[in-house]
Order: sequence, then C-alpha cells, then structure tokens
Amino acid sequence: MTAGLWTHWIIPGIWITIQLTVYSAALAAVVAFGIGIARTHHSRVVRFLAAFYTEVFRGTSALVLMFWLFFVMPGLFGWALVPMWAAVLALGLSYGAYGAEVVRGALNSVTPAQREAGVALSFTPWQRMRLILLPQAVPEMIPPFNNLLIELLKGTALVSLLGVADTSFSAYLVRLATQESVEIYSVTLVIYFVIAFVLTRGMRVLERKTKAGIGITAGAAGAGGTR
Amino acid sequence: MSADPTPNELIRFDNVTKRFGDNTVLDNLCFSVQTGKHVTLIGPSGSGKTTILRLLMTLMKPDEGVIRVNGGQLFPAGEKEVREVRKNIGMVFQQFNLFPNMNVLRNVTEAPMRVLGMPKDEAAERAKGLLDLVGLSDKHDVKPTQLSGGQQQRVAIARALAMRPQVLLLDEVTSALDPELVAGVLDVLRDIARTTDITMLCVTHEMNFARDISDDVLMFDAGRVIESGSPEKIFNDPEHERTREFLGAVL
Amino acid sequence: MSADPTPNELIRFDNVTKRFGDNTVLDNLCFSVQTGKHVTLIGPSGSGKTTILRLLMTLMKPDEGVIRVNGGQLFPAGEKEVREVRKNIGMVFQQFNLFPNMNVLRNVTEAPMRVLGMPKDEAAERAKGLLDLVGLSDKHDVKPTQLSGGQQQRVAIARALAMRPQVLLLDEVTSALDPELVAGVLDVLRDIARTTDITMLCVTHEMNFARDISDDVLMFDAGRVIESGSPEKIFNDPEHERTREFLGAVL
Amino acid sequence: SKVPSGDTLARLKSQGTVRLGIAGEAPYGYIDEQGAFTGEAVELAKVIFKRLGVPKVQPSPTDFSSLIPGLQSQQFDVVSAGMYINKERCAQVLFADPEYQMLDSFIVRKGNPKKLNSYQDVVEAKAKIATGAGYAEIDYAVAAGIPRKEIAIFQDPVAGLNAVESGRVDVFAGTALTSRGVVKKSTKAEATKPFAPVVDGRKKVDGGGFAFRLGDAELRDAFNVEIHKMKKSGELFRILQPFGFTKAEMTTMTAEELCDV
Amino acid sequence: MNNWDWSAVTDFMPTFWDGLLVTLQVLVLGSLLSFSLGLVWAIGYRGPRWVRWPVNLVTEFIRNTPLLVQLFFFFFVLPEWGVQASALTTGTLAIGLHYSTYTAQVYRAGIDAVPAGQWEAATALSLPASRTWFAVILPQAIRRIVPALGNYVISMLKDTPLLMAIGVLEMLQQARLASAQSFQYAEPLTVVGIAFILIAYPASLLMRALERRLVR
Ligand SMILES: Nc1ncnc2c1ncn2[C@@H]1O[C@H](COP(=O)(O)OP(=O)(O)OP(=O)(O)O)[C@@H](O)[C@H]1O
Ligand SMILES: Nc1ncnc2c1ncn2[C@@H]1O[C@H](COP(=O)(O)OP(=O)(O)OP(=O)(O)O)[C@@H](O)[C@H]1O
Ligand SMILES: [Mg+2]
Ligand SMILES: [Mg+2]
Repeated sequence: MTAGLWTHWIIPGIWITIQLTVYSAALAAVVAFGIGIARTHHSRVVRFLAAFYTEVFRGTSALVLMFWLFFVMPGLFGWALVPMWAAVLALGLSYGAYGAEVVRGALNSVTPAQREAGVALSFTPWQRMRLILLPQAVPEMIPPFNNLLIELLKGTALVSLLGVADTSFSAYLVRLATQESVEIYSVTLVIYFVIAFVLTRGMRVLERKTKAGIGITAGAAGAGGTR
Repeated sequence: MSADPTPNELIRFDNVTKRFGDNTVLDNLCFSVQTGKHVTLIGPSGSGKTTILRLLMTLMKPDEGVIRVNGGQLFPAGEKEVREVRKNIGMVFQQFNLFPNMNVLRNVTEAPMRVLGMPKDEAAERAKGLLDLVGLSDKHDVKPTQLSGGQQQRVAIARALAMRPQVLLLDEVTSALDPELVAGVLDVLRDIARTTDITMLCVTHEMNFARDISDDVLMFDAGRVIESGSPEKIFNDPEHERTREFLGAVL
Repeated sequence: MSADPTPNELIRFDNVTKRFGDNTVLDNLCFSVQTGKHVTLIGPSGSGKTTILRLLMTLMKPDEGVIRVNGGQLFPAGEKEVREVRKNIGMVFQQFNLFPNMNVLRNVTEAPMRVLGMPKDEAAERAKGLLDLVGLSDKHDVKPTQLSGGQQQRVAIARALAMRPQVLLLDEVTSALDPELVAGVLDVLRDIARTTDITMLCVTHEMNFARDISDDVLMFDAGRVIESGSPEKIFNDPEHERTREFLGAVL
Repeated sequence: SKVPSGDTLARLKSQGTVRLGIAGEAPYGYIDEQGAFTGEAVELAKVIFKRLGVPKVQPSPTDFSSLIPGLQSQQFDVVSAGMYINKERCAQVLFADPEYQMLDSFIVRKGNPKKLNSYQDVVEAKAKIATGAGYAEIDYAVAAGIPRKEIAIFQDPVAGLNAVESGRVDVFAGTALTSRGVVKKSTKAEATKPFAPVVDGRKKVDGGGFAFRLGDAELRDAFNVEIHKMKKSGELFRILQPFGFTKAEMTTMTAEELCDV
Repeated sequence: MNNWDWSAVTDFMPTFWDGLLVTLQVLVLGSLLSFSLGLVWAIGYRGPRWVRWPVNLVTEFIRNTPLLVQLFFFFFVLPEWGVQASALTTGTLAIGLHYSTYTAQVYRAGIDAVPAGQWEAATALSLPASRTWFAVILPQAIRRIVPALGNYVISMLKDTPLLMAIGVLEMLQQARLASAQSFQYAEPLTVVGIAFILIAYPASLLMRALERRLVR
C-alpha cells in the first residue's frame, strides 16, 4: 500500500469509523436510557410501547434496517438521509434497543428500599430516578455496555455497504486499486481490534470511577469487560 | 380509639383494611394520634405494625378505609394531594436505606433542597446542626458505606428530621444493629423526643425505650388494636390476656 | 513418623511442603501409613488436614518433597504413572459430589466400567452389593438430588469403594449433614472398617468415631504432625500442650 | 435532509462543487495506486463542469447498484460509472448522449480453456458465469438463456477476477474496458476479445453516458452541448485515450436511440 | 405511503423464497459449525497455558473485529491460500467461525457454573478426560448452555444479510437484485425486514420460555 492510499483513504476511514461509533453510541445511549426508563414506568401503556419498540428493533437485522432507511424512506416519505446519518440512525436505534434491556436490568437491580427511602423524603418519581436510582444503576450497566459498544463498533462496518468511506469501505477501494487483498484485509482487522481494545480499556476505567462514586472499590469483583 | 374527630388530632385511620391476597393484615382498623404525642406500637410479629407505617408513608395503598394526616386525606386522594400531605411525614427504616451514591451531608441536604426548595447554604447549615445533634459532626464528607450501622442509622434520623416533618415514623430502627450500637441510637431518639414537639409513631421491641418515651402505647394483634393506654398501664397492668402473654414473652 | 521405609508401608510423605502464596500450609511434612491401618487426622481448622488428602488424591501438587503410595511415586511423576497410582486411592468428599446427571447405580458403576474396563453386568452386580452394604438397595434408579444428604453420602462411599481402592480418604464426611443423619453414615463406615482390610485415612471432628475405628491418630498443627499414637494415648493422655488444648475444645 | 429543488445548475454554480457518483471501477471512475481519483468519467466531468461554471468535481465512490438510488436521493448530482444506457434505466434517470460505445468482454482463465467467447458459448459449455451487482450483463446472460438463479453476483470486477482465478466461476462478464483493465496485473486470467451481446436476435452495441436526475433536463442539455462540441473537436478522444479507449469506442449514437432498446 | 406497489411484492416473492432458503441453510450449517467449534475453544480455555493463551488471543481477535471484514478477508484470501470455496461456503464458514467465539463463552460460562467438586470427584474416580467432559461436566452445563446458544442462533440469523457482501443470494441480496432490476426499493426491502421480525420474534419468545424451564 502506498502512502497516498493511507493518507487519502485508510486514515480518514478510521476517523469516519470513530465518528460513526461515537455518534451511534450517543444516539443508542439516549434511546437506551429513554426506553429503559420507560420500561419501569408505572403506566402500562408506556411500558407496552417501550417493550414493543425493543422487540421490533431487536428483532430486525441492523443491515436490513440500514438499507431500509437509506433506500425506502426517501421513496415513502419524500426525504432522504445522507448514508452516514442513515447508518447512525439504524445503529443507534437497534443498539439502543439492546441497551434498553441493560438499563432496565440495572434499574431493577437497585434495591426497592432505595425507592422507598426516596418516597419517604417526598421526592417526585423523576427526582428519585435522577438522584437515587440512576446513580446507583449506572455502574452496573458499564460492563454490558462495553460489550454492546464493541458490537456497535463492529456494526459500523456495515456502512461500507452504503458507500460511506469508513475503514471497511476504504479497505474495499484500496483493494480495487491494488488488488492486494490479504494485506489490506489483515491490516483492517488489526485496526478494528486495536480500536476495540482501546474502548474496552476506557470502559474499565469508567467502571472503576463510577463504582468508587457509590463507595464500591472494584478490583476483587473484577472488571467485567469483554470476557 | 374514638371515632369522632377532635381538634388536635394529627393522624386518623378510619376502618382501614389491608389484604395481601387472602391474608387480611389490617381489619377495619380505627385509631388516631394527637399532635405532639409519642405513640408506640407493640404486638407480635406479623400483626401489621410495619404495614401501618408503610400505609402512612404511602408506600402502599389500603384496600378500604380512609387515612387522614393533619386534616389532609391520604387515601383516597390524587397524586398531588398525597405529595403535599407526605411532606409532613418523615420515616426512619430498619435497614437505614441511606443513599450510597451521596456523602453524609448530601444525604441530609438533598431532600430539603429538592423538595422544599431550600437554598443550598441554609440546607447545609441545618444539616450540620442535625448531624451535631446525632453526634456525627466529623463525618460530613464520608460515604455511608464507610460508617458503622449505628452511625448510618443516626444519619438516617438526621435525614428524616431535615424535612421538618410533623410526624416521625420509626420502624424497629435498632433491630438491624449490633447490640453495642443500639444505645447510641436510642439516646439520640430520647433526646429528640424530649427536646422537640414532633409527633412520633414508633414500632419497637425495646420495651424500656417504649416505656421511657411513650405517651401512649397501642397493642396490636391480628390487624386490630386490642388495647391502648399509658405505658404505665399497659406494662404494669394490662387488661387483655393476649397483651399479658406478649409482654411475658418479650420483657 | 519414622523416616526409613518399612516393607508394608502404603503411604509415605517425605519432606512435603505446600504453600499458597505466602501461606506455608505444610512445612517439610514427613509421615507414613502402614497397609491396612485406619488412621485419623485431627487438628485445628486450617492446620492442613484437607490439604494432605487433596495432595494424595492429586487434586493439587506439593511445592517440594516426595509422596509415595504403594511403592509408586505420586510426586514428582509423569501423568501416566500418576494415573496408575491414583487408581489405588478412593476419596469421599464433605459435599458428596455425586454426579447429578446419573442415577445412583450409574454413579457407582461408571468408574469401574470406564476406568477398570469392567463389563457392565459385573459392574452392576458389584454396585448392587455395595449399595446393599450402605443400606440403599431400593434406590438404584433414583437421581441423587432426590436423596437426603445422608443417603447421598452413603452412595458416595459406595462409589469410592466400587473401584476397590487400597486406600480410602475421608474428609469430614459427616460435617455437611443434619445431625440426625450423621449416625447412619458413621455406622456404614464402622462396618467397612471392621469387615474389610482397606487402609483408611480419615479427617474428622467426630472424636468418638475416631476413637472407635482408629489404629493411629495423628495430631496436626500448623502443617506439622505434632503428636501421634493410639487413640487411647492421644485422647486420654496427650503429651503436647497444644493437643490437650485442642481436645479440650472439641470433646 | 430535505430533497432540494429548483435549478440544479444554478445551485451547483453557486456551490462551486458537483458531486459525481462513481463505482470505483477502472477505467471509468476509480482510485489509482496513490489513492487519487481518476478515470475517464472523472477527467471528463472535470473539463465539462468547469466549462459549465462549476470549478470543482467531488467524486464519491459507492457500489454500482447504489448509484441510481444515490442519485435519486441526492447523494450525488450526477453519476458516471461505465453505466450503459438502457430502457429500464432511462425510466429512472436522464442520460446525456453517450461518450463512448462499448462491447462486452469476459474475464476467463489464461488460455480460455472452455473457449468462452459469447453468452451463447457459456450456455453450451454449461459454464459458471458471474457478473456485477446491478450490471446490464445480467440481462444479456438471461437473454441468452442462462437461468437468473445460476448467475453469481459479485460486488465488483476485482472480486470477479479473483473468482475466475480461483476457479470459483468460469467467466466474469463486464464491459470490454473493465475486463481489459482488471486483468492487467493477473498472471492467471485474461480478457476475451470484445463481442456484442445478442438480445432478441439483435446484436447489441451499448453506449455509456452520464446520468442525471429526471428533473434536471436543463443540466443534462447543457452537458450535451459541451460533449457534442468535444466530440467534434476530437478533444473527447484525447481525454479518454489514456484510459485505454480506442477510436473503435467513439460513437455518434444518442441517448434517445439507446433508451428505446 | 405514496407509491407502494403490491405487484412489486408479488414479483419479488419467488426469489424471496429462494433467498429465505439460502438464509436458513446458512443459519443451520453456521450454527452447527459454531456449536462444535465453540466447544473446541471452550475446552482450549481450560487447557494448559500454551493452549489457553493462543486460543484466547484468537477468539478475542475474532470476536472484536467485524464479521463483514472477516467475510471479505476469507472470501478474497482463501483462494490465495489455494482453498477453493464458493461464496456460500465461505460465508457459512466465516459466520460459523465468528459465532463460535460467542458460543465458546457460553460453554465457558456453563462449564464454570458446574461446581469444582464435580471435577474433583471425577479425578478421584480416575475417570479419563473424555468421560469427565462428556459424561460428567457437559451434561450438567447443558441446561445453561442451550438457551444461551438459542439466543445466539437468533443473532446469527440477523447477521446472515451480511453475506450479501460476498454475493451470497440470501434474502437481502435477493431484495437488492430485485430492486436493481425494477428500481423499486421499498417493497422487497420491506418484505425482508418484516420477514426478519416474523422469524426472530417468535424464536426469541421460544428461547425465553426454554430459559425459564431449564435455568432454575
Ligand atoms: N408485600 C407483602 N406481600 C405479602 N404479604 C405481606 C407483605 N408485607 C407484609 N405482608 C404480610 O403482612 C403481615 C403483617 O406484616 P407486617 O410487616 O406489617 O408485620 P409486623 O407487625 O411489622 O411484624 P414484624 O414485627 O415481624 O415486623 C405478615 O403476615 C406479612 O407476611
Ligand atoms: N485453594 C486454596 N488457595 C489458598 N489457600 C488455601 C487453599 N486451600 C486451602 N488453603 C489454606 O490452606 C490452609 C489449610 O487448609 P486446609 O483446608 O488444609 O485446612 P484444614 O485443616 O482442612 O481445615 P478445616 O478443619 O477448616 O477443614 C488454610 O489456611 C487455608 O486457608
Ligand atoms: Mg415489621
Ligand atoms: Mg478441611
């Protein structure tokens, strides 16, 4: 591979991959908390709608969803998405559905006594969620979130099938230019592995910090991580 | 146990029934508590004492009947009215239930700030005073997990008082503590009972403590008040066979 | 405790040391057991009794020293030699460790069939005999989870005996049992001790049982044998202060 | 984003940039070994759009079958990727008059062991054929009597080359120039002599041209004016020649003619 | 829905069924491969250090990199190594390999949940390693393993469309081909999207029921 291919394609591709990961993760986090919290709501209708969302988006394939957003939406609704945003939307919505299950599980794992203490101090339901339940549930969420983040990183490679010039698509173009498949795909796999490794390390640090915030010193319990 | 409202009546249960499935825990219960009184609930395990406190704290709903606090109706009532009435009630739990994600000071200031809208400085001032009262002036910045059970319970008492409730509900607040830590917590409560005019509704197995602080003792059995009166009367000269039996077992 | 090999010596530890991190659990331990003897290991918790049995059973390796069983060397040795020596040793665990996915009969026949290559019929015949011996002739087809702890432990004894080991290791085999089930298991073991010539190495807190069946008692402390002798001597007239102290606490 | 409307040429002029959809395929629009965009379509677009008052061409690679949807959903303003002009496509997009005419060619193993020189040969030899996703060659193969199910579809001609080299398929059908370009580095495969596919008993000569959105007739017409001038002056051939085009590939066919078949 | 065309749906259905068949074929073979290969990894995790370490590295690597890139890698690289495999075979191998790193973890968790005493009892009875694994440990681990494996089969189903990237004619590729031909995108893609939900949702209900029954 020539320097030109690296500077024009591979390195910008890595940058796109990182951006995609960050944007989709941000959207997925919003969806995960929104839907996850809605699943603990006292209203049955809200709970049902949230559960319905989760089932639909966990049921379908992220790639099919991505194609649908990109190819079908413009025809049906008259507005088009840049491939990058179609991808972010597809990844964010479907990984958000998985994340919602994590949020729900972590909220349910906070002891009910904490909620009762909140009621006894006359906090509103939203104050209880924000001040008491979430701060205690978040550290629990981090190891499973880490796994989802790695899945999401891998999922960003799907955008190459929409022609977004991420790492995989750059690899594809470089392959067309050089016809050196082994080198380029080996390098690409290593790039993803390194990004995943860095993300996992970062999440471990985050886990230790948030656990320290509620008075748990990690270590013996071990960081869940990807293993 | 009178059924007609009297002017300085703070808490009133009218024909309250609570069931769990087939199990009728409270059975058409009627009783009232006067403002400023310290009332102790005693009775065998499973007789429904905790249930009464939890109903008052709106942690559960009765199946029938009316509960009034300070003239306001708790049940049946809308969410908003309930919240207003609830502000007058504080509760201390058997398991302390401090918030592990906040330090001691914030445990105490959080509710006055968020619920009563008290400015931060004032809330902190007040919290420091209360933490002095319970003997923890040196622990403001510590996380609850680093405290002993007795210290945690004293923080929980300060936290409940910080809301300046008219009524303080106490549910076996010493029974999760190691024996050597019990005295410290009871001393704090005696102090509060003596120095404030707060109404206290207290479930306890510490009969000496009950005798010390109570104006009235209510003896429960099977979801009904079977006997009530001054501690002297109840402890020295109980009327009911069941009360005698119970006191024989616990004293 | 002699250091020179004698002809009918079955088990021999020579300068065996075992450490867990900084914790030296066995410290240059030497002892031997004669063929056919019933030896009981006693000593305070953490003194290394279980460790000795687990070393013999090759569930762990010593850091230093030599362990011999029936002339064959267990450590240091190759995987194949170890396997040969191990066939002569049976073990019964505190937690029974029956295979929950096999019925009682198969628990007992599995090893003879798979390890000794015994034909199915013969293994079943033998297993039935052993299950008779432990008083479970009516439970052949039952899964272990449907048995009481005492019954499970008796199956575990039958399972260990089915391999016709020369040595039977028993590690507090009654301590996970409800008190009323202990006697049944000990009776079975007494029976075996009386009617077979199997060598037994037994860790127990049941001093009466130890007195009944032992030819020798070894008193352990801090990874060393501090005293050994006949049960009469050890229980009635211990030499060491430490032994007296220990027996004073457990008897 | 909402689909913009109004006069596209005016919008492009004011933006100063036109987005060109390409398929990464040599010799039309691809990246060279230094990572830079090049190709017949890219170079031609640069010249013509400059004359139309749009100084910058921004090529945007995607896979072939996403080109038309991408054009329709405003990912690109214009597409050029060795795309043949045919009836189905004319219903979706507006084509400029073709800048070249083109025959098909097969990528086959060295020496063409099965003697495959036309779609008919493939049918007779029962050979395994492959082509690219969305390629017109699919229809030619079907027209020759190959069941649609038996045609292997690859994302791009390099994948096709690999498949031929490894014996996964016997031929990969593409445009003559693509096949010629792709096999250049290969020691195991070669391109057959260009031939005209037969459809409904007629030999079919294809022409490839720039594609515009259906609403952009004015832009297309302006583009046509320029390309006609360049055909006359011979400038077009000078631009295309370095990419392997020969005089034989120059054409006077119009998009209108090609849209009918 | 301004231009939904039912005739496009009808036109697509025949090829859709072909695609569904391929999808299911990939799913079944890929699952079997991942189940057996995962077991090999899981046993490797418990092996001596010189086995455990490379097995860990390889599985971590495969699990942390995208299946799509792995598909390209195998599709373009296997032939260079002299392995002649069709797209379908390559795709099935790649997806099976990728998911084997997940099933390996399922096995590991299931095996770790078997009490240590079971291993010790097997050693005490001198049972050979193969019997210990297949007669003692795995039968006990299986009740945790089966539902978790089922969930990964569902995930695998949702990843089969990736195989379109190397030209496997599964549902999504069929939809794309149909669209490229007719220029009608909405209908085929919507059919495929709904098909996924219709297969995946009941399947996940089934798995949850199974989980409730087996894991107590
Ligand atoms: N959430 C619940 N669901 C079902 N039954 C309950 C619940 N809470 C309490 N009960 C039942 O209600 C009865 C009264 O319970 P309660 O806790 O009020 O008794 P108590 O007088 O406080 O007893 P103790 O002295 O043991 O705390 C008991 O029989 C208990 O089993
Ligand atoms: N796997 C292990 N890892 C670390 N330390 C261990 C391990 N097994 C045993 N030990 C330590 O070795 C020491 C001896 O343990 P061992 O189980 O042999 O004692 P014991 O005499 O059987 O005691 P008990 O009567 O309580 O069963 C103890 O201090 C124990 O903590
Ligand atoms: Mg109670
Ligand atoms: Mg022990």
